[in-house]
Amino acid sequence: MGEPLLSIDNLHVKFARSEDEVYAVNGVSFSINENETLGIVGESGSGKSVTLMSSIGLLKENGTITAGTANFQGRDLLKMHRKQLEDIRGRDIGVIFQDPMTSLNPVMRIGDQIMEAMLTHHYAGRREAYDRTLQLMHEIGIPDPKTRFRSYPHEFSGGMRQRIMIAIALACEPQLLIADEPTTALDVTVQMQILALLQDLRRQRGMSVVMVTHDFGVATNFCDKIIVMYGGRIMEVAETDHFIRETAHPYSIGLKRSIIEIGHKGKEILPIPGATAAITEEPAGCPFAPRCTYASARCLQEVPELRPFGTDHQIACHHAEEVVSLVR
Amino acid sequence: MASTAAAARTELAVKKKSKNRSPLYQGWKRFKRHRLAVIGLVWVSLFFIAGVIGPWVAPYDYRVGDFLAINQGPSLKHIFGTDNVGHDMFSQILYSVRSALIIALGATLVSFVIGIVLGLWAGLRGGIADVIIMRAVDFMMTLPGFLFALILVILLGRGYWSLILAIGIPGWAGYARLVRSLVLGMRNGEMVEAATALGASQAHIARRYMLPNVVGSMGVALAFGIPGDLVQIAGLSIFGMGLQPPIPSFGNMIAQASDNILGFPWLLYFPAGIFALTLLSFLFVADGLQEAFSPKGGN
Amino acid sequence: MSDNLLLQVENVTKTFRVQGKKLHAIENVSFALEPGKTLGLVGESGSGKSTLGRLVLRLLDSDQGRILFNGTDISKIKKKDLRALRRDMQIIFQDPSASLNPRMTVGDAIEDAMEIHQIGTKAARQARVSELLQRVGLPDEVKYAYPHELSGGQLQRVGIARALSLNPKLIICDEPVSALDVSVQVQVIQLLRDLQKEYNLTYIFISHNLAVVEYLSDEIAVLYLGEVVEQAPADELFRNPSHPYTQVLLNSILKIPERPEQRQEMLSIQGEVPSPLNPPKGCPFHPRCAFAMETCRTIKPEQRTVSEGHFAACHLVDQAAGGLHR
Amino acid sequence: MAVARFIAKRLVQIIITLILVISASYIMMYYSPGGFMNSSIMATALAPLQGQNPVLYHQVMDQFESRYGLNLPLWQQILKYLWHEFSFDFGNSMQNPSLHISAQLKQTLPVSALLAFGSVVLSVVIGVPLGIIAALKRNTWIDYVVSTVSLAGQAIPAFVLAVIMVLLFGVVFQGILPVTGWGSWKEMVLPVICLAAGNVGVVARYMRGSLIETLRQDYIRTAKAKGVKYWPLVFKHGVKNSLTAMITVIGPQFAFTVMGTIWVEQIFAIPGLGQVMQSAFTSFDYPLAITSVFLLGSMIMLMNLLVDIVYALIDPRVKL
Repeated sequence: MGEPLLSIDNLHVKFARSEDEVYAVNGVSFSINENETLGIVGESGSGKSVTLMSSIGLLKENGTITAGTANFQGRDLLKMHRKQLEDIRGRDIGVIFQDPMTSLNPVMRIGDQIMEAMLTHHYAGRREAYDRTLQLMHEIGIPDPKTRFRSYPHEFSGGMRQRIMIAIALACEPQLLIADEPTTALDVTVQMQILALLQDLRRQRGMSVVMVTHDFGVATNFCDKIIVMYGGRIMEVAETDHFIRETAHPYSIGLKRSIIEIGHKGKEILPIPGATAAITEEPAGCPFAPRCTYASARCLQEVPELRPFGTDHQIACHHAEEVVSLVR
Repeated sequence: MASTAAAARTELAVKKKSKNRSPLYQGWKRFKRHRLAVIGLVWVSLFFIAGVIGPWVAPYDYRVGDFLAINQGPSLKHIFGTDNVGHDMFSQILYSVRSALIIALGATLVSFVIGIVLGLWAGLRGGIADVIIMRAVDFMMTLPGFLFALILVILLGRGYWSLILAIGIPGWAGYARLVRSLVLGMRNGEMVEAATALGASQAHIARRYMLPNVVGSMGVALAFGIPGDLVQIAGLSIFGMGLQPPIPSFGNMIAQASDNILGFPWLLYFPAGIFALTLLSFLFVADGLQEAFSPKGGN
Repeated sequence: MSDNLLLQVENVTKTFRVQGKKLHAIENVSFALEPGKTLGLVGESGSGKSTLGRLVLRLLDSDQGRILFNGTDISKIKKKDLRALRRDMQIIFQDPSASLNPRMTVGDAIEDAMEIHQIGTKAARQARVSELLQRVGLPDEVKYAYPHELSGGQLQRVGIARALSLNPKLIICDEPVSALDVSVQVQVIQLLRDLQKEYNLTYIFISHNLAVVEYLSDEIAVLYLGEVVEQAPADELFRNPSHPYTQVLLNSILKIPERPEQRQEMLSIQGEVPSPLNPPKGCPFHPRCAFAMETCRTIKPEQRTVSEGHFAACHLVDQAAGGLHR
Repeated sequence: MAVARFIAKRLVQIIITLILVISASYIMMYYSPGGFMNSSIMATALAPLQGQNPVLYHQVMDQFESRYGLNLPLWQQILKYLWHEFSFDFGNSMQNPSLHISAQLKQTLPVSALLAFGSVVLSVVIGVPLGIIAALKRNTWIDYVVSTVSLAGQAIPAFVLAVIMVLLFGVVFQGILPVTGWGSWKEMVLPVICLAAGNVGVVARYMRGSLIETLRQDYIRTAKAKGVKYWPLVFKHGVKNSLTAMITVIGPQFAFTVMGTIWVEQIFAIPGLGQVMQSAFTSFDYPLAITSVFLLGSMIMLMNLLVDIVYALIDPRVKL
């Protein structure tokens, strides 16, 4: 494994609201290696999407990065000027978003929207960019690319529009693809089509993919490595096989137990008590402590740092060992 | 079962019943933040007060002209000066406020009532009623209301009532279209579907579900409507079709001022200034209301 | 089929007029429901599952077919008598904040249901509201709150409390948990199940999430492009899916693997759901079906019995072999 | 071609609307108390003649009534009149029968059209950029100034502004710009500015509102993710989408402006349609009044048709 493609260190992000402030990301550190699929899993409000969006400068207006670095190819993205970031976005890092219905420009032909990235980054001349767009459209499964080049987004279904989003993201052959809940808004059969397409494209191009999702099933089947996030911090990092064999963090365990799956009929499902609430004060101790059945006084004051827990497995919990023995 | 109740309690910190949580109060807080809107509201309230008590407070009777003091500039006796017949401009303006208010509010009310009735009818009933009313709205929208007002003035004459109807009647289309779109938006929404599933009658749904959610937008429309009608009244007078002198009105004063603007400019300053300031205040209030009740800003 | 059926839907069809063209939302659907049981309606977007739910409640009028609720055909009676029947049938929506009046406190919203039917005095209704809030696991102070102050999970409980307030017999749950977080989802599902046991409620549970439907339903109907392609008791359907579309659905669901070697491959079927404006002739699924034959393209398959209470609309369902020859 | 069919449909609608407007006005004026449309005005004017020479009186009256077709049944009158209107044979003014209406309108209509069109163009040319700047610099002092000024522009009606202009350029800065009359482009400047003041505000506020809304959309975030630079993002993605919302405002604004011309022409003493209409209405000259309504109405409706076509060209989702 060479030097990691993107490594984020001690990232803190805050959002200003009319009456209070929300601590969305509270010290997140992880890295993505080349040709790797990383799954970042968590419920809404866990800060999974904010972490990635802030690292490439797509933070909402009321958000501010208060600390941390994001090294990509030896340069810190967080210290970059807007112009430099614009060169990287779309060329070296591609992004796919959640809702295909609203993520395409309604008054611009889809062919032009795919070609725009190539022309902006002078990746190819107009003629060559046109041919490459047709080729890309064919590759992602859009029938009759030549005529459909001139169609507009409202003439396509949700699944097709997500394919167009993928074509846009891959236009300049980026090394890293960030997929922010790419299949959440799609039906299950369409989701499978998109995941299959993403897997083929990734393998052909040796591209790294970061998949942000709340769906454990998608993450554990699609990604090589899993990161579980809660309350703006990383709870657990593990190779997927290790994660499946032995989930160690109380939150991950609780989450896996509370998901209803095929074949669970009649089985008693134990929900995690309470619900995720936005953190509006300076976080102290483990964010999951208020809802954790194994929480001790220490969990409330001292923030558990990520520490190794067996090979290719890290955990941020003071009592991981006891928890695992109890659960086994 | 107990665990879910306990769990729900931890998430929720709900304060006791207090009026400061109702959407109306939230709206008022947002309105107050719009400083210009507050200033506008102050001026508009003054304008209304002047309209009510004006005639009793006015130093001179609007009919009485002081021949000795024709076309004088502002002085202690006549703070806003006098016109070419010796009327005290300050009293004239006070009377005009009343006449303007009576006609503008009357006309807005006429437009509003016709608009609400037809808008609700088209929105709720749908079918042919909707098609006919909407075609009528398009018809009224193609030509400026002022043209219809002109024709109506010829027909009905230039008294208070005829002016109210002349300006009011052509103004219904805007309100009808707004009410219809609001009603249609809600009728297909889940809130009304849920109420229907509860067994609520259409009257109950209209009263308790639709009306409270329409009031905000209607308030904004009214706040924009009134200044519109004020301009129409003045426009008619400039055109020579407004209130017949000697009844004072902003339109007549401004028309008169424009005839001899070169000689006595103050004839213009006060009526035009107050008239414009009033319009501006209404617009600021409307802008503030929009901010308070705008759907984009949430409720 | 025992005769004390709460609900019988027979050959219901519904079409909408869209820009002059006919949209086939529901095509000749039939099913029956015993009191205290749950029927799961599963299907992807555009399958018409929500429309079917609204047809049963007569929030939409069907073109043809009968809907017998406690013996009366509600698709034919006048709107005025329908209102009395509304007390027995209620609905819970996917987005609770859209179904609640933003200008009404939660307490008033629940009380309004009883006010409409003039049930009890003001005081009695207030007491009932507190009782309902406690029953769905919300603290009593919530009755003063406005919808914009509560979380998704809490709003959904308010929606349930409001539906319960009239002691209904049938509740249509239209994707009640799809918009909620995982940990909150389970709490609402358990609440629904406990309430069913306690009040002997009958549910029609509509969702695109097969796992949740399996967990809650006694019987499941799979909808594709407005038609019921397969219907069976819950465990039978998952043990022996007999319609190609049901099989595709089951294979497309990504489960958390028990063991690393069980990680699923990403294999997907071709094509997209055709537009309901011009549904394909014959079997609606034939353009995307791996087993499609010439007859599938021309003749619409009728419901064939696979086993007791298990029907599938597919030419390949061989009654003897008890399901599709793989 | 779809567009041709759309235009044909809309033209038919315009013609129907005009027929309705004119027939309605004709009927209203016919029954209006002022004896507006029957020959009572002429009868009163000639009353003394009736006493002296009844024969001559009846001759003149018959000749007058037949000239204006007043002796036909009402619906026939309307049909005849509509036929003349649409064939642009406007007949003669009642006030001074010798003056041929179409001649009179030939010089005045272009003046009003020029004023109205000029002010709408001016308000778009100034309003759109102002709105964009206010949106991009949201909640800064620039946005504050633009919003307040545009509200003020809306608040001061054209006729008030016109009088102020006359005062300014007539007295204080005398000679720079002519304050009355019509001829070269100089005379056009002040009236157009007065008319445009109100519109600039509306156009700017609409543009600002729809651009702010557009820049919040998901597809702007997609464009940023593509690395699209700031200005192309604002114009190719932001402004292009918000133009559609803004164009819908232009139609009604044009109708509002056309009304403004009537007042402005009077104050600046410009021989436009407004002047003609004013005298026609105040002196109950029905042929002139109805014809001016006819011309004004068709001008506005054609403008609305133009706006709809431009809207359809810009927004592909709109099927004609």
